[in-house]
Amino acid sequence: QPIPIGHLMDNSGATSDVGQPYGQGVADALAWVNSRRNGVAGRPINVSGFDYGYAAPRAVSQYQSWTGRTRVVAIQGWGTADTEALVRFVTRDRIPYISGSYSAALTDAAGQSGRQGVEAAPYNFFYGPSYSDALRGMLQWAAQDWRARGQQGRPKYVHMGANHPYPNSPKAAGEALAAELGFEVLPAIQFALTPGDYTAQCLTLKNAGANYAYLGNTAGSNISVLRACQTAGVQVQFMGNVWGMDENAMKAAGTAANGVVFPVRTGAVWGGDAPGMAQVREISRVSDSAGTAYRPVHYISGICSAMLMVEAMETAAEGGGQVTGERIRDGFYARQNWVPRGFEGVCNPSTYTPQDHRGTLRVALYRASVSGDTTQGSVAELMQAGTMKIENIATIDLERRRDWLGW
Amino acid sequence: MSEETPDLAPILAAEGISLRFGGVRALTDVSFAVRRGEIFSIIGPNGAGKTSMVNCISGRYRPTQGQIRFDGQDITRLGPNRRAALGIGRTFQNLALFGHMTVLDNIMVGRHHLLKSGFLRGMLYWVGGAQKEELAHRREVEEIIDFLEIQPVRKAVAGTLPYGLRKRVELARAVALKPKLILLDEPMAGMNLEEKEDMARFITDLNAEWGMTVLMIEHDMGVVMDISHRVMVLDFGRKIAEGEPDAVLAHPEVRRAYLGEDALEAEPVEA
Amino acid sequence: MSQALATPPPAARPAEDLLLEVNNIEVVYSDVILVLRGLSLAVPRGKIVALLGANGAGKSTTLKAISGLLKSEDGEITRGDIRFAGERLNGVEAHQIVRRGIFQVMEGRRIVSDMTCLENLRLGAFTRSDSAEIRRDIEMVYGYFPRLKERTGLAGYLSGGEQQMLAIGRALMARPKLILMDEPSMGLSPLLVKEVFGIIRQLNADLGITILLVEQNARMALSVASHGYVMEQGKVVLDGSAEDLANNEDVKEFYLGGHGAERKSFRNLKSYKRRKRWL
Amino acid sequence: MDTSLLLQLTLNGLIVGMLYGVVAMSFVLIYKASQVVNFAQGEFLLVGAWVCWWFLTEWQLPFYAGFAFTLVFMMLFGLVLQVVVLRPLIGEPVISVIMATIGLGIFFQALMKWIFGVFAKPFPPIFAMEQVRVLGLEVQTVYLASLGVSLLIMAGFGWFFKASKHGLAMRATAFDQQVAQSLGVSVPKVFAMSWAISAVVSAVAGVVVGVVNGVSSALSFYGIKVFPAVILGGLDSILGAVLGGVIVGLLENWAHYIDSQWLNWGNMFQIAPFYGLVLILLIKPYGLFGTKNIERV
Amino acid sequence: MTALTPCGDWRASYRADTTIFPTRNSRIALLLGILLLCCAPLVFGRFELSLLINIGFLGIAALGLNILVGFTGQISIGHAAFFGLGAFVSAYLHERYHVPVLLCIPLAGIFTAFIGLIFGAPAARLKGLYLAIATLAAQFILEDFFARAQWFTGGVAGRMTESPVLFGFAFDRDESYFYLTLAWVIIMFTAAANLMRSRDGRALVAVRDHYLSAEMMGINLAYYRTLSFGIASLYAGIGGALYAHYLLFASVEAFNILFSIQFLGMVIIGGLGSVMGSLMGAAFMVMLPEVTQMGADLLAGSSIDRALKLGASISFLREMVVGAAIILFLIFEPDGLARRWRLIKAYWKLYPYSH
Ligand SMILES: Nc1ncnc2c1ncn2[C@@H]1O[C@H](COP(=O)(O)OP(=O)(O)OP(=O)(O)O)[C@@H](O)[C@H]1O
Ligand SMILES: Nc1ncnc2c1ncn2[C@@H]1O[C@H](COP(=O)(O)OP(=O)(O)OP(=O)(O)O)[C@@H](O)[C@H]1O
Ligand SMILES: [Mg+2]
Ligand SMILES: [Mg+2]
Repeated sequence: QPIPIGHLMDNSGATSDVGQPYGQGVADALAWVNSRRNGVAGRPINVSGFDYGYAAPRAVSQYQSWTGRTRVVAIQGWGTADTEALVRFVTRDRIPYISGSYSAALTDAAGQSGRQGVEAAPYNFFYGPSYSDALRGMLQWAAQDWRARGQQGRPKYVHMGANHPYPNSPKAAGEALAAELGFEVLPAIQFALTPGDYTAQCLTLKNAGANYAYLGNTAGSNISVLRACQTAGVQVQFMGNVWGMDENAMKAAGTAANGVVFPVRTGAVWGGDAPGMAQVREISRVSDSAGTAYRPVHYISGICSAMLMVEAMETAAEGGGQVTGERIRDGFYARQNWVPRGFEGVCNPSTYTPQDHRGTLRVALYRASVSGDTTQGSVAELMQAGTMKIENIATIDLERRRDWLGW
Repeated sequence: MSEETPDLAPILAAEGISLRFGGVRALTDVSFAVRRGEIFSIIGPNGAGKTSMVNCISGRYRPTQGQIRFDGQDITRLGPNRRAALGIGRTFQNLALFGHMTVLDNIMVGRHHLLKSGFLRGMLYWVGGAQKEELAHRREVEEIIDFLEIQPVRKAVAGTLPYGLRKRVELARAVALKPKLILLDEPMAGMNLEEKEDMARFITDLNAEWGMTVLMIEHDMGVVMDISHRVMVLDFGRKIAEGEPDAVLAHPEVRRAYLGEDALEAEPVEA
Repeated sequence: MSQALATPPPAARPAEDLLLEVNNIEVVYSDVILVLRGLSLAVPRGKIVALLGANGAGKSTTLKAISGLLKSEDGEITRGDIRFAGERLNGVEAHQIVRRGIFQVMEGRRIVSDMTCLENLRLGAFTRSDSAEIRRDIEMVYGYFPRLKERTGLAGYLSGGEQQMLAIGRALMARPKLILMDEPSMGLSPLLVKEVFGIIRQLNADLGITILLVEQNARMALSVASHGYVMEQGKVVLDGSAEDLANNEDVKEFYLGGHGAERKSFRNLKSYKRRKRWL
Repeated sequence: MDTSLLLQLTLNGLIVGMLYGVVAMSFVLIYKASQVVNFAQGEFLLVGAWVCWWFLTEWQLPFYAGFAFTLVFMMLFGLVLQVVVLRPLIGEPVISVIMATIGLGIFFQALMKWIFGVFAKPFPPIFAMEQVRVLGLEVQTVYLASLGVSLLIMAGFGWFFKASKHGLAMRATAFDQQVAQSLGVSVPKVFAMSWAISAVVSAVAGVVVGVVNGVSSALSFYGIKVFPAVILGGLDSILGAVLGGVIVGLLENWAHYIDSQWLNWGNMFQIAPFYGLVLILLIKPYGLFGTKNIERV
Repeated sequence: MTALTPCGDWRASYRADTTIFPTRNSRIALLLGILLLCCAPLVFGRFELSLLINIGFLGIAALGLNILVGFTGQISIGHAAFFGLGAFVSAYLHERYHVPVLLCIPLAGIFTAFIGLIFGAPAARLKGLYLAIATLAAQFILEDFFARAQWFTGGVAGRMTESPVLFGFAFDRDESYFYLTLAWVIIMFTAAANLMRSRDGRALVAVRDHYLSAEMMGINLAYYRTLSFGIASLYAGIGGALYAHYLLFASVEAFNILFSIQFLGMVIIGGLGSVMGSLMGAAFMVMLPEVTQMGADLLAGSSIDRALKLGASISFLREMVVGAAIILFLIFEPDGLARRWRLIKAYWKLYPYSH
């Protein structure tokens, strides 16, 4: 009989710009597992998807309906607010929850960090560096960059984003490290998660003379800021969140996106030729039989996090075992430097332990480069033509510092 | 014309009332008094300020100048709802019923200031006495309904009634206030003769049997002459005459401004 | 009202140039409330016809049925038809009916209170586009009712009678072929009542406008009308020439009352006349 | 105090505020014709912007042609809406119609996302000079163009309601549909006209915003912004709508200034207009220019 | 005259004439209905129960809004904020002062009512749509406050809440929570029905129908306008508290303008000025997305889905259906479900003579 799995997506809410490709990646991967790998241990996965529109309360009530009705054994989740709200529930119900939120608070599996407001989250997993760690990586790069450019004085750092759990998640960690690295930390600047006119924010940004700005929102609203700041003539090095920049966003922002630095979680992007890309392309055909679609980075990350869950389930089912939440969780601990089978070169190696759910501390930084008009032509064509490029500029391996756990 | 001499102490006294709206002088220095127990009529050409006067008394307008005393108390600055509680009820020239309520509820609203239970007791209803009170007042309201002969439409929604009946419901609502003074703004408008006769009868009964003092605005001279004890005439916001109906209607100024020279319907009749 | 004088069948009437014919209509409100039960009447071209009846008899409903305004009150003509100059009006939209030349002065004045008098008058002429003529007609209305010219504020602040004048004036602005007047004298001072009836007569005589007049002031109405109908409970129970009606005993008793010395005083009524007749 | 920033923010507020004013005007138009508060105003913007975007990028039309087509399309759009949704509701209580506009809003929001996706899409460049310098602030040329357009629209509306016969008919319809009918006014036609004009005007605003920020479903937020604007000005005043829009623009930017200089609370930008709205209503219950209800019995 | 009371229905006393349910049959039907509902947990699964619970607390809040909009004629577009306030107050009282949850619920209602009065007092001066937009402002201002007041609401991250416990028995399952909600629904709806047939309820309606004449009938306008805000908030608060302790999580995100609009939708769809209509409206609004979701689930993966390449867009389709359903409903049933219900009843009563 099928194994019930829940899948929370944001296809229509504030973060649907990136939620859609990610969710598509997850859904395609799971469908592909059913059709190509005959499910998990011969049992098909029964995915019950739900678009919760990025509203945490709707996610919670959907969760309750899943546990009550469908009795799911694991959940593919999405946003920070909802994931954090559900931590207690999934812990109580022993349901592994693989989120699209990389909030560092979710990594403290055993609750040993002792930080206020951080609870043990033994059933929460995600694929990739946490928001805080990614920002730490970027700040380290920024400090080098400042020196490399031969600038004088202390660089000024500013955190930008909505007042929302997701952009807020790495705020304190980032500002603390920035201060530690010798940045002058300016008061944060708020802008909503939705696109809009952020000229006022850019004017303040310009006026404050910031040098490095972190964009904590998702791509849709970041674009607005980039464009407004371009008009206002702001000279700032923008650093995007993992969800803050991608190929679609580059096309939408045009030259305003030129130079933005952002972390990428996978070893390869669409069009790359890593060994695992063949399977990725195969998965992509699930929802695009023509094989012409361009898949942004989030799609591939979605595949990786779905595959981690699938392999953990397979581990749970090994030897005729029951596929229960608890056993799936243990499946996550079964491997070191874990790359899902057949996705070599795509999914970065991850390691989870019962104390520490920081799967990886490696932050690969890319820079967006846009050299011309992006309004005509598709993303694929623009990437092909080289009008848009993303280039790796640095790969930073962070220390696994205990005091950074859960923060 | 009336043998039954009304109590002479005025129940309502207006002194030097002036009312202005921007440039429009609706009332200029009008003084008059209504004696307890009489039927007092205000007549005058359209736009003379009759309704404005009634509005001043019931609190809709606040006079720019002057003082209004009711039952010996100065009410010039009192809110309209307080005046209702003191015992001033009224009807309106352009009907102002609660259109979506039943006739019964409309009339029960008239009892508002006599009922005591607030929303909490209302919500509890059975405990706290709201029910008892409702039923007691319902009994009295039914008397009014009987008196005005609107039993058949008790449960009808007020907004769908024909004009004449609505006027009657409005009267019932005003009566339900148990007012000492009832202000009627053109109660006969839109009625045919026999309906007017009935309405006149209601008014005289209210006055004589229910003991209400009546202040009435009316354009039907027959009615005014027959049933009112005294009449005041307004023209362009000023009082031009006051007194017994016969005398007032004979006043040349009144004939000129209001009745027209060949005042047909104003002919006096033998009592 | 006694049923003794039943309506003669429409066919029996002398052939006349009928501008408006209402044939045996039945009107229902909200799908359930039957108000007109087979009402017929006819208005000859160029004449004034009075329609009398007690409260709730269905006079206003009749007018609204003719002018098409019934629909907006959830009313419906379920049987019979209405013809204007030979054309069927059933189902025609109210605004189209106005364009064909029927204008209703609605009960309760219904002026647009957040506009000035002038704007109200101009609205009356909405279906016309001869601006010079319109301007002349505005002056004509001001001539009839000089008070309206003085009142420059919003019409909603006018006194009841002034609003009534405005409502009548607005009808004049439309220059219709047929005016349906619903109680034009309501709330007017005796002097003005006379004046309004003078105007009605004048409109009819000078401009040839046909008028269907609903009026409680039966004496006045019959004095200007050439023909009258009396309704009761949604039916015509009596009709005839204005003089005939004026001399009819029932009509006298219920609508006209006595004259001069014959008139009974309102004070001396010792019993209520009407007994739940509207049931 | 940082006066140059304050000046720049003020200017920015003025410019954005004019745009709010345009949307507010199209909102007031519908209100004046039917007393309906149009909750789908933001979606009108959205539809207009997407359609224009479609003409420009998919059909590769030059801007002026594409823009003209958009306006024509929006007019038809307004008419169709009127026939399909509003006409059957004639005679129903206003609140039902308001609810229907909410339904419309939900519907078009989703439809646009479905057709055009959730991602913001940029307009191709339109003006040779994309921005000009005004008093030390770089201003998008479109904004300046829209300023001129909105002044024109405002004057047009002002004349329309005061002097034209159809303007009077609209006001009469809003006052009482039955009365309007009795005067020969075709209520459906009045509604059709007001919805069509309103759709066209909001499309202008939609295109302007789209050119500046790119088109995305978030544009419909202008539909909410418009509430403080129209209420500040008074629901039934065209001039008030524009002024209200400008006030909202200024309030936003000044609030942002205060916030960025001293408070650092964040979000003042969005919330300040609503505080302003409440304050003004406490002092003037009919907004700055709204007409009082007539309270006569 | 046509007051549609069945014939043979003679009321011997005024008391009998003022009952909420006018005929014996309707009273029996009501009792039966409640009894049936009491059996619901035996028949229904958790999912169906959770829908019923949702209908319950949303219905209570919608009734409050109906008292404000339908009875007093004051449009409010900020009801969700008060609903949220109730949720947070209840959660806060329990967590901070360890008040038993069962007590927190009415306390939250009272506190919310109090805040409602404070908001309502200046609102008494405003008329019609000006008031509506002022409540819209209240919605945004309260939302902003919720997002800021970390100590009270948990800020943007939201706040966990606890299940009610009575003598060691926890209402933490749908079955038990269902009874709790049902009890509150009965209490609150009875109270509203009582209110409407007594003095202050009539005064509220009078204010709606004709506030000028109401004032001259002795009704204190400001008092009743404010009061109706208070009562509406009371209902919202209790509904919100029930919501919070059912979902076990309350976050500012839920209480947004869209939710407020949904409440308005419930009231209008149920029938303005109808007590039972509020419950029907809530049921409609709860069921609508479920039904469309079911439709979407059926579609998903089907040939239609593949042919149209719906995929992720199904959720947009679902929202479009919601929007369209509201519009269609207004067009074809403008007076709300309550009226349709009455008509159906009347039809059966008069059957087979339906005219
Ligand atoms: N909108 C409506 N819905 C239901 N019933 C109505 C409606 N309008 C009128 N009625 C009913 O129709 C009947 C006739 O009303 P109508 O207004 O035509 O009478 P009328 O002869 O004009 O009376 P009046 O002299 O009082 O104006 C009345 O019994 C009234 O209750
Ligand atoms: N609120 C107001 N604002 C401006 N003018 C007003 C207001 N109320 C009344 N008026 C004016 O005051 C004058 C007197 O009006 P009022 O209603 O008192 O007349 P009336 O004597 O009742 O006339 P009618 O017999 O026609 O009802 C009118 O000219 C009217 O236009
Ligand atoms: Mg008057
Ligand atoms: Mg009538």
